Amino acid sequence: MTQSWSGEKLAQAIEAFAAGATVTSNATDVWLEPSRIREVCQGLRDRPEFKFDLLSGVTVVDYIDHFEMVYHLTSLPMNARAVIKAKCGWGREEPTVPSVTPVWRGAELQEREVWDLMGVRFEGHPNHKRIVLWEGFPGHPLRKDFATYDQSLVPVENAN
Amino acid sequence: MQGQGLLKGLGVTMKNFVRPVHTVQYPDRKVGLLGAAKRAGVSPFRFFADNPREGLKALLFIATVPERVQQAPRFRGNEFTWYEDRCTGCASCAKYCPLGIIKIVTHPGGIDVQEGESYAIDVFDIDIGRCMFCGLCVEACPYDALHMGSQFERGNYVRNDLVIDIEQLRSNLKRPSSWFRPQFEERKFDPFKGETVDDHYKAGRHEQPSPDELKERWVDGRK
Amino acid sequence: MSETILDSSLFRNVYCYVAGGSEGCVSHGYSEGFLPAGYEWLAFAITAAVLAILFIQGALGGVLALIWGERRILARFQNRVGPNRWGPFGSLTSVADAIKTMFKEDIVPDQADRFLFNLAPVIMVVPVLMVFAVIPIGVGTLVADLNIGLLFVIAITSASGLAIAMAAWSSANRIAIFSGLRAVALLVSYEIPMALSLLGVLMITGTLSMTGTIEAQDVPFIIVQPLGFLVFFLAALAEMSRTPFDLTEAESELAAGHLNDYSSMKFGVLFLAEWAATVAGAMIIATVFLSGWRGFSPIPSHIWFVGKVVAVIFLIIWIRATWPRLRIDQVLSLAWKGLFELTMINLIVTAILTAAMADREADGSLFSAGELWIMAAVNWAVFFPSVYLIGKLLASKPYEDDSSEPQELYPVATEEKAFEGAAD
Amino acid sequence: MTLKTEPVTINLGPQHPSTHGVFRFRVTFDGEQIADIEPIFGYLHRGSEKLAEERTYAQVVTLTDRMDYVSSMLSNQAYILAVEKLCGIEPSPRGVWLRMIAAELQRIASHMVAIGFLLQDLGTWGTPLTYAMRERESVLEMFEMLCGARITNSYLRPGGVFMDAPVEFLPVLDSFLSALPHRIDELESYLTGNEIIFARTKGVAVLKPEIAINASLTGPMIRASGIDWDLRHRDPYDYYDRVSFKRPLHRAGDNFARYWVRMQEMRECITIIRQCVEQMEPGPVRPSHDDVPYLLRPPVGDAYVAIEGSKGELGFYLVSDGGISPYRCHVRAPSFINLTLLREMLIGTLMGDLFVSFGSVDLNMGEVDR
Repeated sequence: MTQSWSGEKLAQAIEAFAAGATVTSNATDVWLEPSRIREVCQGLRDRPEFKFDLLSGVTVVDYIDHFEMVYHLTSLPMNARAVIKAKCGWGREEPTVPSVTPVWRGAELQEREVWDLMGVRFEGHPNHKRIVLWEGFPGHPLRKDFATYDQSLVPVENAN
Repeated sequence: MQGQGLLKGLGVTMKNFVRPVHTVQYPDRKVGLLGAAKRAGVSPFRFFADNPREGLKALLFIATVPERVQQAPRFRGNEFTWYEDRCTGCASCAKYCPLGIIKIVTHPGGIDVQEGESYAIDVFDIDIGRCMFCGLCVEACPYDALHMGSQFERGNYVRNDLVIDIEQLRSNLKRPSSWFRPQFEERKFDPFKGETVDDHYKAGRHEQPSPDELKERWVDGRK
Repeated sequence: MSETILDSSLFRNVYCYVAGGSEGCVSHGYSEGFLPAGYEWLAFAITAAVLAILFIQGALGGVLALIWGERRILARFQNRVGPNRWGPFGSLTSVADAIKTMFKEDIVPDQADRFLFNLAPVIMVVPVLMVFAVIPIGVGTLVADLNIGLLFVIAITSASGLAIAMAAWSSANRIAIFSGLRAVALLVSYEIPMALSLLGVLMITGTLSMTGTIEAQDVPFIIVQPLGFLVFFLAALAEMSRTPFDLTEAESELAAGHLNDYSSMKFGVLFLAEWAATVAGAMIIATVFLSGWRGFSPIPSHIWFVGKVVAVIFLIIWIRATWPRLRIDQVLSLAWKGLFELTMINLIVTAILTAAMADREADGSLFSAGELWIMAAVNWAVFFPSVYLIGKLLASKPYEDDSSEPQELYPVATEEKAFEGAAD
Repeated sequence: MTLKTEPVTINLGPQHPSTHGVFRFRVTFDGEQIADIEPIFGYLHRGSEKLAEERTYAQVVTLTDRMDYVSSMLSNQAYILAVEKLCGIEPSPRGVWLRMIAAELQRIASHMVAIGFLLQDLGTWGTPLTYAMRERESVLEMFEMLCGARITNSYLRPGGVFMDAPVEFLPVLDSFLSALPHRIDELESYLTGNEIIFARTKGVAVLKPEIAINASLTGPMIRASGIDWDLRHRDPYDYYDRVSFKRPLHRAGDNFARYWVRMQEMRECITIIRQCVEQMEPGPVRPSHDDVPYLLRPPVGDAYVAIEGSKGELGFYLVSDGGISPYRCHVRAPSFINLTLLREMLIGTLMGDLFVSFGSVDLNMGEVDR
């Protein structure tokens, strides 16, 4: 049975190697400082007490006034799961977080999807392009404030 | 030895070559004289004598007999079966439809046979063209008034013809599917045997409320 | 001219019916014809036209039948019914398809080289139809008994590579160009084992003529020359671009390859040429290795021939229904590293055998059935070890550890263990 | 003399016979060799995640059918488990057994599709495909008996399944389960020993386990690379801890290994279904409507549940704001994430390997684009 890290314990363990990286935590989740995500993730992947080698998923939730990045991590050697989160984009400005693609290759497509549908920019992503929609699509459709776009804006020639 | 696997493969395909055909020809199948006579239930000579034209075609293996696949009674199909007497116009189906393709317009003052007063229904449109036959409307119906149908042949040239209106719902052949209707399954009702259920009493209720419950719901609850 | 041509009874019958009074016909027992003497050239032209039309129509009919039969048989291999709507057992389906194809819009891509684009189907279909001229489909039933029949066949079929390359290049389609390049590589590679595998037959028969080859087969050469048959069959599959060598129009890779941009009857002609090539290939195999029209007597020779051709075609369809396609590098290495060696072994063994048994410098007589059986025994003795050896050389190595034992390379938690991070 | 060559860039797709849906490769070929490749997709993007935000929890089940349309039971299962975790619903035991049976049947059907189309990409003119489809057909017929639909099932409900299996279901299931091993044997004797298939698939598009796990690949993809990671075994959901089964592993990590692993997994599905049927007891298949109403209002919070889908770890991440519809519904689609390493797998291989490797990933465009 896969065990889940409790948020507090994980926060303590993260503080041990990256002081000040965690913002808050509860029984299940840890909230990180958005700018330090990659550093923490590197540690989570490499340090022997975590060994989170499988990034199950990257996603983002739009809470109107901010965005919340959610990373689901799995450790095969420890058979453990953990959830780390990060709040970013307060006030709906261009939300930006560091990309974890250098840590886990598996984040590549998922981060592109997040950028495409939610408009969260990932710094250091090797191929930061839209993935399911075409370049030039107006807006990011999974955001809560996305209104149906003007159909006349659809380019005849797919620019991709 | 190299090549063994290749030869084995040839053997497997040859085994399938002599196996009976697995596909079913729909809606009809080409048969010869023997097949046509067997389907008609007479001897080949009789068949030929009765109907020389068909017999000639059958000799050339171009006579056709209808054919279709055995369908499950739960098959969620077209042409919804709707019992107007039982419908109270509550529009649960419209609310539960994930696509919002059911349109109901009612006015107060109808009479429901089971539970007293209800709404009279003016419009009941189901846009079959967008329906995905998930059956949630049937599952939501509290009075078992709406049932899935059992047919699937509803090709049309005009998209608007795909909207089933109240007249069609009234006049449709009532061959309800047993999807979410356990009372049909208990009776071993199979809509594909040609049987219809025209009377809503015969259709039964899968969660029949007791008289006490009815009293509580409709009399005590309104005080 | 007329002396050799009149050996063909088919030709003779038509020709002498038109110009009976000519000397060649008189010697064959014909007395009088329509045309007066001196008009032999006209009679020849009429006869040629009649025969050409007859054979082309026959070939086309055979192709339509093949397309229908292939679809039916392939369907049966796949547990389906196949085309069955139009005509008895769907036998008119190909006719309906042909009519439909004719009425399609003829599209030429904007950037295509129009001349070559239109020429390619012609180049494709003409050589294939010409092959039918030299194949005896019954006793004396052939258009021309060329004394270089086999050579003619091999020479003329190479043109299809040119046609495919032409079609691919002229349609200005990058996917089609892949097809063209593959076709050229494939055909050039497989010409060699194909021609060399016939050399063994040639040594035994001592003639290139098709009728001569048939007459020499007291024992069918599939028994005498197993290696030659295997190589020729595989090479013929490649030449016809049939599975497992159908790289030129590999459906899952190139969509339809060089046919991508063709429509209407140009597509129809290309398609027809391919299927006609299959018929022609099967006919050549039946003639050279299955003793052509020979059989025992109450059944007419034509039936024997058609039966053998159908058997070969069935084998081809069976293989198509069963085997996957090889990759281009594997196809080429099979030609150069496998089939070429096999033909060489076959050639050497056959050469030694013929030299040992040959006594025909004097009279030019053929090998007797007994001698052929001896050859067959030796050849089969060579067949199995050589095929095994070549198969061993070409086969991909099996996995060292093919077992399903959970023998992990990657560390994964094996037992339940509480770790300090667990929620309380 | 040296010949001057230059790379050619070709768009394979979106209209191509073997792109498994609507998919486009932009490939740069150097001769027959693939020099560069870029997958382009999104042609089937329907915004399922956005649609889910406007539907009630019960209605979203119909959307999950359409994500991975060749294994919709598994999508249903993942979603329903997420809803159950979010709402804290205790499912009815018989319902759980039934949905395990349905899920394993769906896994057989999905693997059949994967194998059939992989062999179709190898150029077999549809023969293994029709054999595989024939077996899948039996599964679909059973689904029709169970829930009235063949592909878009919507069979599962929070707390179990919508209705008990009909009485004639179990005999049909039993005869199917006793016939299937012979059919799989037949397919295997046809395909697994075939020299051409071996030559075509062996050593092509090899994935090293470390790279595969770093790229978040899951399911048969990593089991073919020798990583013994099956969520049914490692993190049992439903009642998978009460059944025992083997996890087929192959260490090669190439196309053949992926084919082989799927082939063997189907046999394990049979043993799982047999154990489910044995352990199933009569009873209600879903909690009463008082416990689980149609209109669910989960408490505020989020839940992530992952199951072992036919293609890998299939996860649903649901966020609830206390309302009647999910505030956010994210799908961790295995087909989509398994595409990550496509470029690494394919560069340097030949054109013939392109679609074979692509087929061995076994993806479904409905799930990739969602």
